[in-house]
Amino acid sequence: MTPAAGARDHLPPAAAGGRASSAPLLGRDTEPTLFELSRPGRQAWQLRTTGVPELPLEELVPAEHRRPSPPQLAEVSERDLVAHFTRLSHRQFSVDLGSYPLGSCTMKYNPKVCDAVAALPGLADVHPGAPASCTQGWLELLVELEEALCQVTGMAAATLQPAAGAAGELTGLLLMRAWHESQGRPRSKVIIPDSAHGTNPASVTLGGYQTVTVPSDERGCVDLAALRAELDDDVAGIMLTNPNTLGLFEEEILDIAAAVHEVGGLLYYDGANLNAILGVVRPGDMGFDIVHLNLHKTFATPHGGGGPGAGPVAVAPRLAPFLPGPRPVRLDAVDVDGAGPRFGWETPEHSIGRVHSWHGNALVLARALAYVLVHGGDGLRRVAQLAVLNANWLRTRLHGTYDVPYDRPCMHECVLSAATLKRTTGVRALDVAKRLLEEGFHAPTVYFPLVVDEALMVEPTETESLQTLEALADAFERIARQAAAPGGAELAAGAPHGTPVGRVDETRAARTLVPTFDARP
Amino acid sequence: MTPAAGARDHLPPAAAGGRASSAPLLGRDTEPTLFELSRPGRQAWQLRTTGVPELPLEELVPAEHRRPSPPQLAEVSERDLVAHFTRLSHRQFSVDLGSYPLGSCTMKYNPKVCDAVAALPGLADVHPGAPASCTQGWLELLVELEEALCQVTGMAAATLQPAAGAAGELTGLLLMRAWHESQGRPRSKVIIPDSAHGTNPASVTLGGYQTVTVPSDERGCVDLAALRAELDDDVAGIMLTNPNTLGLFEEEILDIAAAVHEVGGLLYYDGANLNAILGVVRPGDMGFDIVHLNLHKTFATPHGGGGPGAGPVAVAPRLAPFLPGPRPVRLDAVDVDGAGPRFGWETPEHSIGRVHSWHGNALVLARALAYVLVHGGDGLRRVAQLAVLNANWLRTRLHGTYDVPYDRPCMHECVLSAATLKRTTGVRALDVAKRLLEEGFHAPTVYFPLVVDEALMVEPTETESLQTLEALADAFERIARQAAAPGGAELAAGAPHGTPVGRVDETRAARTLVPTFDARP
Amino acid sequence: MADYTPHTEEEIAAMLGVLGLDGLDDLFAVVPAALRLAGGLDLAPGLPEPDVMVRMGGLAAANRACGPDLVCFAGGGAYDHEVPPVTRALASRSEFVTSYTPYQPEVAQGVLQAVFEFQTLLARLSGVPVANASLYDGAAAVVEAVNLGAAASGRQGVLVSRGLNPSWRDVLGTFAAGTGHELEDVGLEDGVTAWGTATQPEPGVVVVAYPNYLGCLEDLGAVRRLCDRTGALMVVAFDPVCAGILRSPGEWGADVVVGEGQVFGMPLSFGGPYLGLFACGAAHVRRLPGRLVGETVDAEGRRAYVTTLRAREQDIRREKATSNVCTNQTLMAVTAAVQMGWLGTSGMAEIALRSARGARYCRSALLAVPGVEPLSTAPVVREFALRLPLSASLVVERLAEEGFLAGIPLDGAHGTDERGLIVAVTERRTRDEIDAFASAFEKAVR
Amino acid sequence: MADYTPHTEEEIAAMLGVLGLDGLDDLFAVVPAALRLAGGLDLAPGLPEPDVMVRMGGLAAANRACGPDLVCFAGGGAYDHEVPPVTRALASRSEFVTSYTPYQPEVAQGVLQAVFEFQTLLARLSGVPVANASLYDGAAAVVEAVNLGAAASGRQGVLVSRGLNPSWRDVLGTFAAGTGHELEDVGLEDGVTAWGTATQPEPGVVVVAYPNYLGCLEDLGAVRRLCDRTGALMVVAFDPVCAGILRSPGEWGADVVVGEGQVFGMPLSFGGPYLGLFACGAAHVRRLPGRLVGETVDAEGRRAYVTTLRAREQDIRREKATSNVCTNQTLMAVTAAVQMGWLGTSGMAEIALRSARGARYCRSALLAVPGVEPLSTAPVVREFALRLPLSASLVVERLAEEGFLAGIPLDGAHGTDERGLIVAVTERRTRDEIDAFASAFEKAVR
Ligand SMILES: Cc1ncc(COP(=O)(O)O)c(C=O)c1O
Ligand SMILES: Cc1ncc(COP(=O)(O)O)c(C=O)c1O
Repeated sequence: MTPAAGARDHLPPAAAGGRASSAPLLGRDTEPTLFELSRPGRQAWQLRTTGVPELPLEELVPAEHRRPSPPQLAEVSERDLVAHFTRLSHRQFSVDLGSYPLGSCTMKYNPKVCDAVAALPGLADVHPGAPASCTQGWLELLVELEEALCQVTGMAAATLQPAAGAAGELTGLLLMRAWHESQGRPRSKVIIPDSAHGTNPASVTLGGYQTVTVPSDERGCVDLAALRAELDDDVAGIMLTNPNTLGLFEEEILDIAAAVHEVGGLLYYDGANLNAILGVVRPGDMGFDIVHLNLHKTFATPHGGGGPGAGPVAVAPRLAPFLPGPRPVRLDAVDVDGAGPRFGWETPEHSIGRVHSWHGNALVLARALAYVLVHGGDGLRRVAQLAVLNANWLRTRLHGTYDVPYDRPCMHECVLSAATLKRTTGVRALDVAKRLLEEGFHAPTVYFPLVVDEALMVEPTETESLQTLEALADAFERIARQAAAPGGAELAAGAPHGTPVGRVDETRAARTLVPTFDARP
Repeated sequence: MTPAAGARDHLPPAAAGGRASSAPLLGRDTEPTLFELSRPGRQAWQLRTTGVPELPLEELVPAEHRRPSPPQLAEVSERDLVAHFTRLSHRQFSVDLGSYPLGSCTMKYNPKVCDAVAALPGLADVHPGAPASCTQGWLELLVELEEALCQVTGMAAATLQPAAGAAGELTGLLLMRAWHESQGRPRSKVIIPDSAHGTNPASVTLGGYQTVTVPSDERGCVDLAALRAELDDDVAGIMLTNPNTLGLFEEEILDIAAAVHEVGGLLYYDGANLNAILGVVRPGDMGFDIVHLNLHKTFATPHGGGGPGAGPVAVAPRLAPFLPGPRPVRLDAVDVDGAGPRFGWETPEHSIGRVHSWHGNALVLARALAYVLVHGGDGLRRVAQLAVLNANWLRTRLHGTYDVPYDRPCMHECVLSAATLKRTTGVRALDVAKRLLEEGFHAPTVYFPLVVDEALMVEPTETESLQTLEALADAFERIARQAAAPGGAELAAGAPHGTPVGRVDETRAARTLVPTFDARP
Repeated sequence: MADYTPHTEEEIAAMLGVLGLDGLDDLFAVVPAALRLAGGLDLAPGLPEPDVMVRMGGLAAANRACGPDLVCFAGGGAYDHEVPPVTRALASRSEFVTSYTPYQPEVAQGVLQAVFEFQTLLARLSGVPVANASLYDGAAAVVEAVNLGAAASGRQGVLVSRGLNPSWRDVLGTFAAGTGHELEDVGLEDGVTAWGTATQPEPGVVVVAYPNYLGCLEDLGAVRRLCDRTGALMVVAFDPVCAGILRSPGEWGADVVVGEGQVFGMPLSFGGPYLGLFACGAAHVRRLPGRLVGETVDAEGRRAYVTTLRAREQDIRREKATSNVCTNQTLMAVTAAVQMGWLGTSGMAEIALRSARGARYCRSALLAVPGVEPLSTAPVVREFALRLPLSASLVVERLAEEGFLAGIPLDGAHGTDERGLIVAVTERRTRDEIDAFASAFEKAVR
Repeated sequence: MADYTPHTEEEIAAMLGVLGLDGLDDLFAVVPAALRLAGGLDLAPGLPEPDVMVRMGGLAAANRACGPDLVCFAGGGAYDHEVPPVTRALASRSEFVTSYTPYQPEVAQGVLQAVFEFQTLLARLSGVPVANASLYDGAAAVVEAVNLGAAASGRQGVLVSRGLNPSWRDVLGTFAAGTGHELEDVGLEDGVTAWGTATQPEPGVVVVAYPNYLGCLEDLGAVRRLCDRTGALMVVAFDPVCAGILRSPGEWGADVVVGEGQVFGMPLSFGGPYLGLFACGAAHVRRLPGRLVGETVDAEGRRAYVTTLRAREQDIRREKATSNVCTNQTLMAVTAAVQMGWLGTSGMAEIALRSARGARYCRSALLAVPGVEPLSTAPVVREFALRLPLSASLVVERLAEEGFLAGIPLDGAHGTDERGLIVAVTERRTRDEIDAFASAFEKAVR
């Protein structure tokens, strides 16, 4: 029963049953799994009375297809089910509990009104395969969102199908491929900066391209000369974020765009950092041809512990005919009195095909539209302004306590480094992160971007107040101070204390893989 | 800012602002108040755009009635509001987190389906003053619930207006008074056993009666001889629970009823313990004339941290004309084809008047009806059976470790005593309660009923599993064992550790009263 | 049959074995055999949850809920104010919903702190320094205020303005049968209380509503002087929304302030659960009914909250308690704390102001309808009274068919007959809605 | 304009002061002036939340949601199974909803343990020992399965049964443009795949659905033999509900099992967010796409969970990662864990059995309609295919007017023309609904 010899497992033997409580509010006890709570014969489900004739299974499924016995899942009461998952929720940090300055992830407040929108039965209970006559509201919603996203990005048309940023990237690369093929040749290389997010090179591979990495210059931006050196007519395009993953605006973006376009390449915009520039500057105006957006970042749709997201892809006019289909579209008014459906589906002429089972993560898209409608153009611009203000305030405040590798005005996030701290005290970026957990904040992103040693990537977002920033900065400073004090390294290495579990042994997890309850040794 | 000199207040100075986090998941840090999070000028509210002409305040309210400046509440962002109350929720035990064996309170699982019922817009958004033609569904619901409650209690008619048990008690006493007045004389005394809940004597006073207390006999039941000694024609009635607050069934109930009725008194049934006998035996059949029910106990409507409840009062036929009005009633079919309203309001002939602003805690009533419909008669009976089974199992298991003052089969709860434990170890019932909190269980009710020294009143309810009972019993036993070990008394006196705050200084709260944030010294 | 018990048949058998019993019925051996229900309860068999949802959904569908299909102009103690998704989300956190009264403060700081904040917010709004943790509803709060006032003054006489919500007045009368308070109704003139008509020379308590049931603003200065003169306690049933722009009862000199808190985040709910508001001067804190949360410290000196002055409560003093309230409406107090936090200083003023604007606009529009007359000329805020050319109930029925809940008909107690109607306008009513209402009104009174 | 920023004007001024800036625009001094949007975005001005609710409510009202007014007989990859209030309540806990990917396991045990439980449940259901933490949807899971299979077999050839959901097949084709996989569709005969017609001699992967898009049960034994013969990996797109009564893909010998998990507690949601299910044999764990949660211990030896084998992921191996998936559908995996916990062993079998009964009853009733013919004689579970006497789309439109969502029209790919329809029946459909549907159907095909 214990995960391994020597390991101390706090569960008393009775945990295999319906133990009510693993010390809720205490946070220092283990929660049994559903499987340990299970007792044969217990039941939570209740199903509708249908009156349908109750044929036996044997008459319904031929013997060779029948399962010998029902799948053994877990058998718990509704009461224990509720207690179990409620207790699990108490072992989970979230935006709703406190500041979550996870760089590159834009963990802003997720407005509750968007939850209410997503719960509307008129949206939530619609079958995706229903005829368009039954889904006019949804079609209008999608068209309206597409138009808003095109406006925000400065593009001509968009697909809402991709379910997350990485899906958007791959979709964008396939659009790139389709475009070049239509021009006669697919080309073979895609350029990405060394600071890029890991999904970019992974998507490049899946798009059938080779990744060519260009270095950042000493200011943290794309080294234009190095880029030019890589450009030739085998380059399909370049993938960039702007601001980049160092939180810095690529000031030479127009030169970059010109250079890439000159060799016939396309510019792909990774929209993960769009929050920084909403309503201030648009990817389309910078020269990008393809843009994905992370609605779960910029448009505040909740992350759900790792998803769902939504990664629409917007494109310049020349790429629109290649977009995935079917797409929701406004229909030309068929009859003058407005009767008949006003929205329908259309597959673009040279569509690369579907990239989702249905129409994308629709309820996420509905939330995003609600967010756009609440803000309007001005509100979105203010989002960017205050996100950037917050990041710069924090950078200025922490400058001196931590290294600031690229010490100039940043956009929505700033990348710090614990390199000096590590050299002088032995306390690493990871330790700083764990100490922050003890302080009641979520940790920033660590060890990314790869180009910064001991990186701590802090993105406060616009929904955090000055007082929160002050408390966060205080915590950062306290951590550095205590690291330097006697015993500081041990203190940090032992962190976090007080969290539901202490520092987790990641190496062991990978070495002795236990991917399911049944795989426990 | 600190509550008092010498007190250690963990809030750093920045807490006065929008500090994001008081160490969520850690549970050992203080959460600032809304007022400390407040910053002038912050705003969470958003209101509908109406287009109504925007007259200035001065034109709307005469000067002498105008507030000189808006009421100073708190000014927080929606984000901080959410984080604040979410963190507060993490500082709160609940049924959904674990076992809550609080005697006399019936903290059973509150089915989520009832939440869904209460959220139906067709129930939640109905104005209580709308004409009956607009509220036929509600009227039918109330009538159906009333009928079910009459069936469960064995009574003839009921009022659903009382908002809680105590309100039901007072309503019942006023019915008693009205009845006796209709018989010529109100009488002056009401008898209650010494084990009764405090609301009973308090209600008696408010009903304009004097309380006469009768003692329990050595078996924990009403001392019939002592009762008879008190009975005369000035006794308006008796208030009883059965099972009583010791969890014991008053076996002589028929004799008690006969004796009280003989002097012209009425029998009032305090329904707080009805969970024990659902579908097994009915107050009406025992001879009771007036019965209140605690729907927030027996019928699983959630307690909400102390309310809302619902305390309907059901009565024997002769008392029906006195019930509060207006009452929801079935209308005699006006026209044969079923058109027109089928339900309406009616005020009983000798009604004592309203006891609620409207019709009672309607959404609580709706939840209760849903609970009744799910269970049906058989399901309710099973509830009682298993509640009693659980309590007896626990009593049997803990017998020996704790005193069981009345050691015979109990009903839905059992009253233990820490008297011996206290004598031998110095550890009191209160300490046992606090130690249980450390173990991750809610404490039982302590020091009630008053007739038991160092009482620990344990009501597991039927929704707890055998495994939960085992874990709870283990904890009880561990606590007793550790109390007896060296240092046991100190350990217990220091409990609870690990909870959001340690043992709370109740004396100080009463001595230096700080009833609002503004009253802080 | 369905239930939520976890017991398997084997477990039941094992547990019975431990008890030495043969079957579940044996658990009830102590119950006289004659009493035991042989045939079980005469209730329909249990239904699975989805069937129950269908049934309850059917009942819900048989109502006409306020919303776009029945635009709400009704008040009378229940108002259609904004309930934002954020309030719903926070107030429905299951830790708040499924906990009991905070008997163990160490694991109940969530509810306790929320209630402490509620008390503070209510004290600030009402203008008196102490507020309790809630009572059942507005009516219950008035009853308790009168009980407190009578105890404090040592007198049984109570002057009650006819401007008090008539349902609350009814409840007051019901409970006076037990307490023996002598209630004297003081009538209205042109919409406000004619205190001069009162006959009790030495009342113990004076109860007035602000604004009153007709929406009119009473002269609280006069009430204060009356109380000063007679030694009575001044009880003000205030409207907590209008309080956003009105002088607070505390400033007017109220001893006890009561009201209905439904307006702070609770849906109309067919009348409940609502929230009885109760606040008073520091002098009366030991007579305060119901629960009170106070700040204190824990064993380590950290700030903590706990229910306090428990000596007042019935579980301590039993028949001598200041009230019999035990279970109250805590979840509603938490809801109100969230909602007041959402509104904040500016929002509280804003909903009052917007409601007043809407009421002014609507009143003018309705008074332009031929045959409709004002019931008083006294200033109003968000509710106002009209005299119609025909039965108010009939007009309400007619307008319901047109998609409007037109208001609450008055009974005869307020200087009108069955043609009196009170109409409420909240910040949620749009100009278009009011315009449409006015034109439907015009047709309905023809 | 509305937003959720807390900044007061004074705070903004103070913060700008710290930065030595004059205004918010100065924050963007690095942006070339020519690029800066002068006029702002051309979007409608922001609306307060309640206005937005009205607008979104209007859009919602312009849809026809499944429910009593549009009884759902449509499937095709999205099914109307029971979603109980308890699943909704737990899956909407804000700790699950508003957290990020569990990068800091010490404060993410809630999500991690729930996903670990999900992985276990899915492994038990699918019959193979490893499952990942979710993919986007059924289509994405098939794509990843083919990627894994091609990598494992070292071959690009893929045989795809025509019984695979055509949308998923379309997505597979889209992504094959990048990966270069050679997809060969293998047609159906009497509703099941005619593997004998395949032409690729050495496919790397074989993809089959169980039951397939027409609802028919494929002979997975034959597929296993085909794979054994050719060395291809066997990918089964299973239906996780039907799996409650069908032999698991793992028992049939599948190497990779994929599917759509929407059926476990997710509303129809107009197609998303849904849940891509992915499970496989232990041999393939280091090629597993997406995240995987594993059990481990913390520094004190207590049981703990963490995302593991991260070396596969794109944030470590970048272009060499086994997939590009980062954000997945974790909340849906948590939802599915709750729902599978609610169903448990008996419930999982029960919904499959009840669906199969409903489908059998409905199929008989529809086949009794003159002109309606079965599309195949192969055994089915909860979905079945018909050939109608007229266009299926037309029939669907007609029946929508009668209050039924009749099914999903087939395109030409499944051995039918535009007159093919697939009809799904879940455990939620009552006999009365089916009877009413059948009689409406009879009229609609006339
Ligand atoms: C810079 C960047 N690009 C791309 C992505 C991938 O987006 P997603 O996780 O939605 O697939 C992320 C998200 O982590 C990111 O931060
Ligand atoms: C035995 C008994 N009677 C009466 C009551 C009073 O009920 P309520 O709290 O609903 O007013 C209670 C509740 O605590 C009780 O336990």
